[in-house]
Amino acid sequence: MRGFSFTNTISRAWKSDFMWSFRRTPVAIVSFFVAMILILGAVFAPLFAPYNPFDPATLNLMNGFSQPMVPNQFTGDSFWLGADDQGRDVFSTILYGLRISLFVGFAAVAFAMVLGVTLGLVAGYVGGWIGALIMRIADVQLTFPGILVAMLVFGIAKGFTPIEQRDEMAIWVLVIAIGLSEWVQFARVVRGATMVEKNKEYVQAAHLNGRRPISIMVRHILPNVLGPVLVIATISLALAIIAEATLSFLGVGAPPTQPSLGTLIRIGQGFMFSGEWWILLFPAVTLLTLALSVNLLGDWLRDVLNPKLR
Amino acid sequence: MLAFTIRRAFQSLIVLLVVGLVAFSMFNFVGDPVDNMLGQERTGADIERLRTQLGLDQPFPVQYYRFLEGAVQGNFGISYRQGRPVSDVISERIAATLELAMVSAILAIVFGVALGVFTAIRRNGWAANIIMSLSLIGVSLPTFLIGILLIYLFAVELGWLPSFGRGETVDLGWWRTGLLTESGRKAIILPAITLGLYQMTLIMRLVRSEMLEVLRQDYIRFARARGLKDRSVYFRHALKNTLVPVITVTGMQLGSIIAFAIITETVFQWPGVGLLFINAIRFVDIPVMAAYLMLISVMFVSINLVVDLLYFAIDPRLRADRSGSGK
Amino acid sequence: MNNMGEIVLSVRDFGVEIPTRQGILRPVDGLSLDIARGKILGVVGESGAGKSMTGNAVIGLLDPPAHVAGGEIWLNGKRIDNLNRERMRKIRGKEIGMVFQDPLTSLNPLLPIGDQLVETIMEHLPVDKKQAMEKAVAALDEVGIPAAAQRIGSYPHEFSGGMRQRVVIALALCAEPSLVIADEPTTALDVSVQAQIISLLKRMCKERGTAIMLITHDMGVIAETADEVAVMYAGRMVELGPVRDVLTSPTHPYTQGLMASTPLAAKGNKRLNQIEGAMPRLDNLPQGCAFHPRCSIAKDKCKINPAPGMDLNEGRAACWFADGTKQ
Amino acid sequence: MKMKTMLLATLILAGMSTFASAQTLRWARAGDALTLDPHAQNEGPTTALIHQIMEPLIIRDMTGAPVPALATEWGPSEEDPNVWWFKLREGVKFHDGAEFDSEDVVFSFERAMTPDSDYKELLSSVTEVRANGKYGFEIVTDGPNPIMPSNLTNLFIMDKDWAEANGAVKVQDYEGGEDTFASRNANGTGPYSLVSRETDAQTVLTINEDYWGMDEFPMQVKEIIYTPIQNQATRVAALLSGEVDFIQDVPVQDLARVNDTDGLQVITAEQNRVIFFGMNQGDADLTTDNVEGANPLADLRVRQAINMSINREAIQQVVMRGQSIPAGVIMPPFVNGWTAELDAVPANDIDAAKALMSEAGYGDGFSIRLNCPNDRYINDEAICQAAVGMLAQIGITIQLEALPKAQHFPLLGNLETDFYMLGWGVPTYDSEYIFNFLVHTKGEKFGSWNATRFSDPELDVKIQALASETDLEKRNQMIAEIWAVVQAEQVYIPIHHQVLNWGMSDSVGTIVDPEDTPKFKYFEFAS
Repeated sequence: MRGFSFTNTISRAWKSDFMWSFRRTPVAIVSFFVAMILILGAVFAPLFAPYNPFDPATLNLMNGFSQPMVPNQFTGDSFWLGADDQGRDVFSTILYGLRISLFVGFAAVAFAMVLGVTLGLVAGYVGGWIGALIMRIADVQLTFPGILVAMLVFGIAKGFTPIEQRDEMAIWVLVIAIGLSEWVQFARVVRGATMVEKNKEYVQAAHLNGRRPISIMVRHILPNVLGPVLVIATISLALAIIAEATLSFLGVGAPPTQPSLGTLIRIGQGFMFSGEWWILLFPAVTLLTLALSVNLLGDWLRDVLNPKLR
Repeated sequence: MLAFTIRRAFQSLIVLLVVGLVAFSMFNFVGDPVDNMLGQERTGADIERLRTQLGLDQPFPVQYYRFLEGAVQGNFGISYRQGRPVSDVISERIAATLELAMVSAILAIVFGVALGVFTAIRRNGWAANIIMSLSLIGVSLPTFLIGILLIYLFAVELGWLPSFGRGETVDLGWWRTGLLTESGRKAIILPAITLGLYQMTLIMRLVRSEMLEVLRQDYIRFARARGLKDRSVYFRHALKNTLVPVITVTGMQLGSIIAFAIITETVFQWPGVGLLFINAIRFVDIPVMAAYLMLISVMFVSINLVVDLLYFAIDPRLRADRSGSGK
Repeated sequence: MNNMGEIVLSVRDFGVEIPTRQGILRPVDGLSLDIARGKILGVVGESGAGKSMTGNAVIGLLDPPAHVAGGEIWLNGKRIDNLNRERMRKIRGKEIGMVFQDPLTSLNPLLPIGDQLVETIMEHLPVDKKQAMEKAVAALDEVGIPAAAQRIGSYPHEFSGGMRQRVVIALALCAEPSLVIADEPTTALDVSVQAQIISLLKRMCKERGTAIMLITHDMGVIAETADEVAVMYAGRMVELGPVRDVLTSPTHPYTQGLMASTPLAAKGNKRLNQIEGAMPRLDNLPQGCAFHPRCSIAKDKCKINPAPGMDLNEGRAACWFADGTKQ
Repeated sequence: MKMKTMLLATLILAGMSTFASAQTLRWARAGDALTLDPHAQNEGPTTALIHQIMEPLIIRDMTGAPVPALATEWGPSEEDPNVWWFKLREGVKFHDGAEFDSEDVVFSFERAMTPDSDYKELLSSVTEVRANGKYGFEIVTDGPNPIMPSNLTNLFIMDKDWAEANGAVKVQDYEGGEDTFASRNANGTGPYSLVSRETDAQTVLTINEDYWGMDEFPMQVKEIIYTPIQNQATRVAALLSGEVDFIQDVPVQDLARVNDTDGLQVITAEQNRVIFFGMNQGDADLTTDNVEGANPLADLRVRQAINMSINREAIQQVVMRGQSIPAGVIMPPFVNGWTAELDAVPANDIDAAKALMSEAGYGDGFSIRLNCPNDRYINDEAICQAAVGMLAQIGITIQLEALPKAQHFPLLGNLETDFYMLGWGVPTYDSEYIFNFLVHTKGEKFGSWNATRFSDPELDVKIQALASETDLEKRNQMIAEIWAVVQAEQVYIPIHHQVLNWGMSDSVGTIVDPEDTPKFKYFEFAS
């Protein structure tokens, strides 16, 4: 019985407009599968990666700059996508680097989403001077470019973290810094939608029934803003991944012993003229593919859900 | 409108103070300037003496107060690295950054709006689809990488454009411009593309979605029903209505352009304030960092103000409300 | 000219199709009607009956993916449903004017009304800017805008709803078209203003001999204004005839139901009836006559065979049993 | 492909022809001079630029040998062992036409001895400087100072009247709030004079036609356009595209590309700088390790194990692409006291290292933080990363913290690191300089860069005695003894001597200066 209703749900979902549009849009399908392959590759990196680039004891410096598919002249080791300057397998490093990039991306978006949705709900539902204050802060935040916010957060966090924890800190600081520069989008959309929904009869009715504001917001208003929030989240994810790479270029990103895709590109760009193209090319293509597929998915979502985004 | 402007200006002031405080507190953590200022042969006593001299031994609020005190009088102190007044150093560099930012902004706006309109009008055409997809590549690669790829292609491989610097500049007295010489114009192309590409993509996508929204409006149908030419419908009626939200975002993007100039200037060795800032971080040149951040904040805040005022210019409905309750 | 007046608009067996994932929908199907010079044809029906779609089709402004599928449209003896974009555009505004439902959204909020009039006049008439301006003032004057010359530079938001609709009418008529399509021109207006607008339309029409297709769901408006009336149901015309005939003795069961449910002043003492059920969705049309599930006189035949087409010269209604003439 | 090469070749030819006719040298390196005040900063790029404009009494030529500049002869006084005498060059003029004499020298030395000067340590033994007639000059020290001339090769001479007229008597300091004229303007006796300067952007120098050495040196470069380009890739691109003629700091990975490019060449030479790791071996416990209550680095066996685990050849071959010389001692080969035995590269022996670790009781290893600069030395961060892998093989887990130099060096000064990278150059070409800063117990005057907490009072006495030992043979003996202790105690882990790479157009003829200071008056152009 349960199983039946479950498959029923699935089949209903499959037949919904959403899925119909998905099946009709090759770009969406391809993007989705590419993104999934990359995400799964990152999640199960230890299973797929032939080496663990984060374990320094397994590295042999003499493998450095091995060409793709060509056995190293000293060690005889061979790497699919070559080895980087430290003798790390580029393929494994990309998988592990994807992990960090995706983690930072997802965590930053989650942080921005929680912060933005909460503040947006409060600003829209409660309104008054609290709402005004929140939106003023949002304005200020919008005027200040994310990259500078990130640098500021990074600088400050460095001062407050004990020296032993700085490596772990770097990742979390990236998350917070990028999250802080993205929350405003969420807050604005949610606030707008909340102000519309708030005055609808069913919300008023729930209010009269003595439901607590929090429960009204969560049960009635939140579901109505999920569409736009999903779209923003997707686009923010791509932005966050790129932001992480840019911050790594400025030297405030992931540590080189545990490189993210951005760090790999930063390292790789030093070898552009010297002929070791694989150190730059493969991570860059991976980043491009990831960001592009996420962006294309976001585009498609925007078309389907058609929220009026500003 | 006056009251509105005053209120905004007051809010801006508070923003500036907060930004200043946050920025200043950051400097305590970017390193110690003293080591850079003294050479390899310095002694412990030298370090102490210089710290006292710079006031670095004072608690942080005192340092901040002293900075603000000077800033109000237009004195941002002396650059530790260059030994010259920060105001001189910055005013020498600001022209380069503003010129770069302006050229990129113009590129971004002109191409962004044009392509946005095009892709909105030819919504399902193949050219529009290709442009939309290509534009995503622009936002899917980090700026620094685009810059380096451009250098590789156009400077090293093709040798068409210079890879660094501003070329020859002409001093107009208060403004040192590179736009008046051929080498200067050539030199600005690659950095401006690098810097403007991302913003162009954003503007283009925004214009497109706003335009599609506007094209659904009754007054556009009515304009068509009156038999107006497409050109007039799109550019006279639709585009103008698209501009209000576009101006908001573009205004904010202008701020980002100046901030992202940090990266572009680093890649292209563009002698602007962004490069100055990166060097200041590297050398822990606190007065320069503080002044830069204050300057950027002032710029953002003024851009915001200008954007608000632009609304008044574009939208007659707001003008009508000016005597009323306002916002 | 003959006594019936020359025919301005003639539609024959006309249809519109929309391809969707559920298949092809036909929001307008098998439509035929004529409007003579100086006459007003009312088109009535519930929302979704295909009234507005018909109006849009005639003026050539169907929103993709909707498109004309079969039939012919003739305007002043010229066939216009197969014209290319550019030639159709030249007809819009010049030969066919259109008035939309909501005057609040029909006017471009960012342009003064004078500009909007002038651009329309200059588009269609061989005049210079000065003459166009004079014509614009005259047009405004004609539709009853007080102090037209002074208000020509005003923005739409500076007018009340009724005044704006007058402006819209002025815009629709300023190039002196021979046909005006008025799509719910009074629906969005206050009741007190509705009558003024209707009489304005009527007067303009009489003075210039303009034919009007008046699309509305309001029987009262039809009764007051129209010479003839076409009743639409689920994309098909079910009854067509002189207003008095249709109102007093409707022949189609749907029209009968419609009349019974309308509080016409003339029949004020009658109790209002309702038609059971609702109009079917276009993607779910019943087999046979689309009205049969709600029809009180439906027979088995109606469930199998579509309703008969209307012969403009003979019958008034598309029903197997109307007047008992077509058993 | 062929097209490309042709295009490139044409381009470079075009670039060459323009530059040959104008005899302009477009010069780029990573960093800009910090100031033009000759005594404010004793730092590589700063002295390199000032060397073109101003001159010291004695200069090192491009091979590193001291040769006469503004002094023509010098020597220790025969009457008083505490005095050095100098005979100044006659008929020399500053760029503004003023005449050079002993007054300027006295002024410059006194200026360089003020507290704000960055050269005062080099003159710390000086008690008096005095003129001896118009072209004679004497330095009085607090004891015999045998190596005094070596300290003077970067000590530039300013014009006294110019300084007084322009408020530049005081060395630039950061207090006052006023701009100092001397930090942006320069009036020297050197081969080139300043035309224009924009910090971090562009500095233009032109030939000084009245230079005293016009006939003595090639003087083929007529104009110098100096542009700092920080970004490695951009700098190399500028050379490859023919926009500059001469760059310092060629990234090691790009040497081959530059060398293979038609019209370009790379020349290399050993640099006067050695790269090494320091370890906190003095404290009882460390804060950045995971060993409670003990300091693993205090155990000589652990330090030796670390020394053995570093594969210097691999670093040389892969990280440095052959552009380094593996080192066994923290002393460049130019330095007095260097021997091949001291500099013998320690064997890379993981098994022996593991055995030593077990012996010391760290068979299971330990973890510790390694502090590294990431913008100071050639591939500094990559070297540290490589070391992380190598140390992992003997069980030492490294948390690598790579920071910009502005954050890295304070860690050393404040003793906030237990394991760190440092590089050291020896401008005096004498071991004493190394001992003073790196081996002597850290204190006010000595050992300021010794963050190892290594302290040997006996050795300290010996180090301080070097300064006044005039018997060179005995002094060299003492130096050898000190080195023996430093090596036996494994105070430092030497990595390699840096190699300098200059990339330039084929037509430029020069050798590499071991201090990375090009002196353009020596440069020649092939026709």
